[in-house]
Amino acid sequence: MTLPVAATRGVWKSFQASPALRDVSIDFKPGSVHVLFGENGAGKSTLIGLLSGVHQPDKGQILIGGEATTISSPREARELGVSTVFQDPALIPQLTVCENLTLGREPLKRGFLQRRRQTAIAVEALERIGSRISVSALASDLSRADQQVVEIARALQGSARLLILDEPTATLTEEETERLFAILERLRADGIAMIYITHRMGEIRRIGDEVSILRDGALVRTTRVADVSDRELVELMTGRRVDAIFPEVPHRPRDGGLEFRGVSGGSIEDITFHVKRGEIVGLTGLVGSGKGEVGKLCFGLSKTQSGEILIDGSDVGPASPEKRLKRGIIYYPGDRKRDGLIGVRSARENVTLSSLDEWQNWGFLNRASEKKAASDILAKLHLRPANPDALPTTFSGGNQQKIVLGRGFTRSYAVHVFDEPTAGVDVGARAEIYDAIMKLAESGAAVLVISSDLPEIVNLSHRAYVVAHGQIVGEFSGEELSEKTLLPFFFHEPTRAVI
Amino acid sequence: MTEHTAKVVALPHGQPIHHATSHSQQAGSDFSTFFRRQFINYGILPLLLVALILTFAIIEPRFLSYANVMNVTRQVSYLGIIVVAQMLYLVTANYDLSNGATVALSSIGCALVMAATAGGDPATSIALGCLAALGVSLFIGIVNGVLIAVVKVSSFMVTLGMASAAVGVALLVTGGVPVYGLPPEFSRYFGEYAVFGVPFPAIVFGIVVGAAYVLLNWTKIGRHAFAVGGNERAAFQSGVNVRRTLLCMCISGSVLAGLVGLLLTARMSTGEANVGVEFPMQSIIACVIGGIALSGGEGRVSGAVMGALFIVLLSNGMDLIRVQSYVQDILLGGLLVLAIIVDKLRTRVRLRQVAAPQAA
Amino acid sequence: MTEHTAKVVALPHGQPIHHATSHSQQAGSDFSTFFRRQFINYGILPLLLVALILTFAIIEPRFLSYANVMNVTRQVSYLGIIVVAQMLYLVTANYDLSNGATVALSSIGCALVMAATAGGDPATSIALGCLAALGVSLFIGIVNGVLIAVVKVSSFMVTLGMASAAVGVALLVTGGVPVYGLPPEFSRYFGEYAVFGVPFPAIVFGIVVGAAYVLLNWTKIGRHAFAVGGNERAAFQSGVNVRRTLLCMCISGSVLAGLVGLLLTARMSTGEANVGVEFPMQSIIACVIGGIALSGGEGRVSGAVMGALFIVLLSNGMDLIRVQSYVQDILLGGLLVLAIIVDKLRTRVRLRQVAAPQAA
Amino acid sequence: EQPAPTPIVDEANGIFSDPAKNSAEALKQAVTADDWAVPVVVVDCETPGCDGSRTPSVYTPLPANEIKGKWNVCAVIPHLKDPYWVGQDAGFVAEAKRTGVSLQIYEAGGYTEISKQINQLNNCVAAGADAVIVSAVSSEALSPIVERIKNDGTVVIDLVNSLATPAVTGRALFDHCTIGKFLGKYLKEAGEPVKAVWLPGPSGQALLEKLMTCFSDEAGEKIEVLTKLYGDTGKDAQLALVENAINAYPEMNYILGSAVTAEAAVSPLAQNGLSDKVKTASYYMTPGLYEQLRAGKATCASAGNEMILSRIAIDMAVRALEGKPFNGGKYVSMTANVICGPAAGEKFNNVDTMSKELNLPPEGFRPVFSVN
Ligand SMILES: Nc1ncnc2c1ncn2[C@@H]1O[C@H](COP(=O)(O)OP(=O)(O)OP(=O)(O)O)[C@@H](O)[C@H]1O
Ligand SMILES: Nc1ncnc2c1ncn2[C@@H]1O[C@H](COP(=O)(O)OP(=O)(O)OP(=O)(O)O)[C@@H](O)[C@H]1O
Ligand SMILES: [Mg+2]
Ligand SMILES: [Mg+2]
Repeated sequence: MTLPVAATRGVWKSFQASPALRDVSIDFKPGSVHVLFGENGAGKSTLIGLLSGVHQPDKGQILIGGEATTISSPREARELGVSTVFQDPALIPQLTVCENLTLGREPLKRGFLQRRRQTAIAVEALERIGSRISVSALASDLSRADQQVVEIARALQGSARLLILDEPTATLTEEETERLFAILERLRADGIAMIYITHRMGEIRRIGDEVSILRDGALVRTTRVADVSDRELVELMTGRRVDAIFPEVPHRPRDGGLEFRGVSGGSIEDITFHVKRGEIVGLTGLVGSGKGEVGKLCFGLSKTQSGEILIDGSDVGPASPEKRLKRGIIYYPGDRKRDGLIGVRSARENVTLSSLDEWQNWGFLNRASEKKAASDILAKLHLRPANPDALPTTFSGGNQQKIVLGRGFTRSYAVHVFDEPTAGVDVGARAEIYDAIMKLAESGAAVLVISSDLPEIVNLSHRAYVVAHGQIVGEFSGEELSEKTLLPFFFHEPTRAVI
Repeated sequence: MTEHTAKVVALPHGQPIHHATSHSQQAGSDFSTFFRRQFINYGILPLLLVALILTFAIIEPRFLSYANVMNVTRQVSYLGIIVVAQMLYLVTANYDLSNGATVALSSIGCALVMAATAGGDPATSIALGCLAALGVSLFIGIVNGVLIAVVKVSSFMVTLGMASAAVGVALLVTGGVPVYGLPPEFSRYFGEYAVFGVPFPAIVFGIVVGAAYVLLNWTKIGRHAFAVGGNERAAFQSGVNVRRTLLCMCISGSVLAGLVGLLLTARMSTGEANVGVEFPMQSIIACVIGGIALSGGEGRVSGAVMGALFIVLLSNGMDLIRVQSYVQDILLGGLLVLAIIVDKLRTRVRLRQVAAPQAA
Repeated sequence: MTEHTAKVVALPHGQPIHHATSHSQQAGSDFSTFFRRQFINYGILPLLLVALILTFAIIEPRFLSYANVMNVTRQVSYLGIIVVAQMLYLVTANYDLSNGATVALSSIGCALVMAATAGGDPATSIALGCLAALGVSLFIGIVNGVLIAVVKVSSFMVTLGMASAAVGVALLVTGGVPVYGLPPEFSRYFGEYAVFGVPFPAIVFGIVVGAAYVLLNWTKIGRHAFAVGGNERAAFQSGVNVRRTLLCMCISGSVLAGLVGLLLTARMSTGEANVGVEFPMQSIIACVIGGIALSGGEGRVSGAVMGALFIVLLSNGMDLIRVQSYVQDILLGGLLVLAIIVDKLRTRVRLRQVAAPQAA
Repeated sequence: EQPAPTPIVDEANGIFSDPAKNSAEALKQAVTADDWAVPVVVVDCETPGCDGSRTPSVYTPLPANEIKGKWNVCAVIPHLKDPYWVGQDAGFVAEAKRTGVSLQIYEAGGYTEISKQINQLNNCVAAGADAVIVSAVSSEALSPIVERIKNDGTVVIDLVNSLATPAVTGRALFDHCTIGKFLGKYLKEAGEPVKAVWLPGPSGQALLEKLMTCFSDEAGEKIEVLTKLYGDTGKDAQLALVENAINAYPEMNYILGSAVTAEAAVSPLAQNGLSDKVKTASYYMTPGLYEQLRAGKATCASAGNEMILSRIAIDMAVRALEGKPFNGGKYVSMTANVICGPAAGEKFNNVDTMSKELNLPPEGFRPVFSVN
């Protein structure tokens, strides 16, 4: 029985009055990957916040190397050998990769910066994880994925006793995830303790040794991964039985829907595909493959250079979200916080924003009926907490996604385009979101799901396309539509690795 | 204002408690929660205003005399309209540092036209003058709007540049001397006239407030304005026509400033190039104290009104209780900071409310 | 400035092209790209400055006369230090609207102390005066810093309130009249004295610029300041001591303003309560056209210097070529907007560089 | 209601209406005495525009024992941040103490603060003032308010910055046009050709424009005004303007402007070795300027002798309230003269003849905002 590197002893943490953590005690052993599992808002990030000095416990103790310690800031945590990849992006956009990698531990000589050593350190940190991102690039010029890689590299440098990763793979695809796991396995061999937060069942089995399930801030159980089945995990997490995460959607394609004819634009070259009404079609590929670009083209967020996009057989017209919405296309952006939600306006206003015309007469809004409509939609989507007047920022990831999703139900759209619909969404909420997507398809809309989450593509969609380097490299349906058959196509061309 | 009374408090993971209802249940029973709710919705400002009024009234009863109430009403009308105008900019996360210059230039424009046509029928002369004032401000609004919405340059710099240019023009066309010789009817009706004891500017102010409230809360464009101010990217991707929204708000904001130029010209019966220098900062202060975030997307017209009232009451009251003017500056500075600090407190309490309904 | 030349262009998928390298390859060979790079790094400002200087010099050769160059040097020194001071605030995404008031109050403080001790040994009297000026500004810096860094209230309001209060205090202690009776040595050495033809204020300015450059680019606290300005939460999570950083920058910013108060007092040989009125806005303008983002995290000292130079050259040049005062305002406004518009262009070009590296 | 004014007199309390006849000593005595007396100019206000013939007279206030009522008087002034207005403030305080009126003083904070001054005017009427003394930031903009106040039966005295409206009870004015004329006249008499640059201060000031116009009208073609450079009244702003003017106008040999300008000009002129070539003249006087005149660093300054105007204004207000006749007339102004230091040459050096009492604030006086 080895001494835990770190441990929590009956920690409580409340924000204002509401407890985010209640009496949680967990040991984190050396050389083991400890998975934290729980719904959005269960308290996972809060818990690691305590370990990495972002928050302090209201009650209870944090043990580091066996003795009670107060960690009053992230810098202290790092000095104690705790390094963290936080859930939300933690790079300074205006600074270079190099400066971001050495931020807070700049090499100094007589109080002055040593830029050479700084660069050396940064290069070394990136090489360590086999990344080829330029250390002198501005963080703001990196794709979200590359930013994530830099954050991981930052956490891995130095001599960490405890490495914490809060949903590191949310923006990574399988291939990059594999590279990360390889590193984690090396570290496990070196006897480093690791905390790993994820919503992806597969990853728990793939990398996890132990798993602790949190529900409403309380620890439900800590157990060896080998000792629990996925179904058990989900039940423990949600506290209710979730029979199937992925709904069974009857495949009844009808005429019309969305069609791309030799479309080029942005990073996309000459793409042709179609999504029939009543169909759910998946679009996947590596991060940066351009699959997201396809969604942007649909919605007019990026301009079509050549080719044509048709909806129900007629051209969609000018590239403007406003006009595309009028033509019956709706797009659910991948980055909810940045592109989806108005953080300072109520959930209700966010839902009705795209279709205010519905409640407009003589130029004035009928706020009563608008309010009712929005509340009903959010209730149908099981928004939790069921409070349409709260600000989106007070909801957890999954529920934020439900608010964005709500827009699709304010009026009937012909085409729904989802970009990474379940990134960082817990399994419970995910099932509800899939359910909603199914309803859309059944109501006779064409649904395009752009996702890096292979299981999602495989299980949810009737047909799927794989995008690589801005081109469609394969179409799959029926039996062929399996992870094994899809994955090779991701690397259709000799790919420039990201990690 | 429906949306305020309709604020709700929610259990962490459960049914919301509806304020409106809980209100009716408790209003009589539990005052402290009632006050807390007011505090959450409107912040410290109402309390601060009450405190001010009481203090002044006790020290100097004349503070509440009919004459002074009328006087304050008139004063708050001019600043109030400017504050609302500033709010229309701020809601979309843009500054208007040119509203003072807009007031000045439209005052000059209006006065020049009226003076030129003063010979003929006063009615037409006044009408032309008003058109001139609004025309000038409309033009400024369009230029600001296009630069902010289309060219997408920082409103701070745009409106600052506009301010400098507009004042320059005002001085150039007048040669630095006020424009007089306006038809006396103008200042009689638009400046001093009062209906049932309500000064004309106050009536205009009332109309402006009403219009702004409806625009921001009951129309599509208003909603879009809040959305754009809150998160422009997201608003755009939700199908909001960002350009049109920004243009609309900038133009209406500047035209309101022009309206003030008109009213002030009537009040002074002169076109002045120096009038309104203090408006940009004063209006921003009033807005911020009124809970309108500089970061955009938030704010209530009621807040803007109270903010304006605060500034006017403060200086009027301090004048009445004979606070020497050097000290007035110091007090003003202090109260500003205080008000903002307490406002921070408010947002804290609000979060707690949302989190812990058992308190309610 | 290492990090600048080290700017890169990242290929959509991975491989970046390193400016530094591409630089060394091409600098000689291809001028257009060289200019583009200058444009990307420094924006329109250098070109604008050259354009201004040429225009003025051609219309009025005396613009480049030794006397006027000295004159401009002196004028730019005072404004320049203020602009650097403002930059220290802006880099952390905070405004300093109180730097004008800081100048005034420290001018008063310094003058009062010197006048009081003028009887004795001038050296000590001057020393005490300087201490007073810096002490006053230090105090203001601490108050601003604590309110911004610890209480976390909007710097806009904090410094606005501080400005109002500080001016009030300055007027209160002086009773509205300038403070006379400073030791003549003070203005002789700190005001008019020149070393090898370089005016004393210019020397101070040079030192300040050097210090600011080192502070911001070669020390931990400086880099942390950029980080905090860029993304405060991220900086905190990366182990930056946000409070200390903010406090440091606010204090040094205000102390620099105090330094200007000192130098101006020497220049005017009186302590004045109403000096520096235009400093807040002027310094922000200079910073913004110098490429220092109001949103924080960006900016170069060189930009600040050029910004200050721009403003001084503009008004000096327009005076020299005898542009009428009123027209000067108009031109200033226009040029501001122009400069910002072109700056937008710059960021575009930079992004294009990123997207299409083959261009570099 | 106001009875006919008392007749114009040549002599009172040993003071003569002709300033030349008064010895500096006697004048000093007279203006500082409790029953003070001062030579003034009474302007005939019956003629349209209230700008008729000007007759010298001696102004003497209403004796304290004839004042029955306990009056509330309030004064609004442009600002209180330079010696000129501090001096007027001193006059207010002294006279309020003498007459026993309750006085409240409001400063607008600068010549651009039109709305603020209008508000202050309303505020002090609301606060129950029986009489208001208005020193306007804009000669035009306050007219409607003043007219309303006057109609409501409040006594309005126009101080220093003449109001455009005739609806005032009395006027005690700084005569901008005369000041301008005198400056022009002096330069003309001084002989040598003048190439001058005006640095009057802030732009958009009607009265300053008037002053400069009157100056030019009087000065004639021998005096050439090269340009007018406007700027904030602050010394730093004026300093920069002077520095630029020096380089922009090498032919310039006169700097005309505010007292702040003249003070600010000293050091740059010295630095450019122009102290002898470029002379300075300002349109009012401050202690600092006075010292520099004596020291020969500044050349000339107009002395309006108007530090007594605020006392006259209060006395006028009291007379109006008490229903007593005005002394000499409803429009009183001062005899201005141009004071020059050694720098102007011995012929014109009359710096010692200036009455400090009438042109400078009392030493060490600190502003007072209300007297009860
Ligand atoms: N800074 C904060 N202020 C207020 N409430 C907070 C804060 N951080 C977290 N909470 C609340 O605490 C609870 C737990 O949040 P936490 O982020 O730990 O959940 P999580 O398990 O990480 O969810 P997810 O899987 O979406 O990341 C949530 O109800 C959240 O709203
Ligand atoms: N911030 C950025 N700066 C520069 N290029 C970018 C950026 N983000 C994406 N790209 C590039 O634009 C193209 C399309 O990016 P996009 O995000 O659509 O890819 P994706 O497959 O959707 O990735 P994700 O799975 O994250 O959505 C890719 O070539 C990508 O490398
Ligand atoms: Mg989390
Ligand atoms: Mg994408």
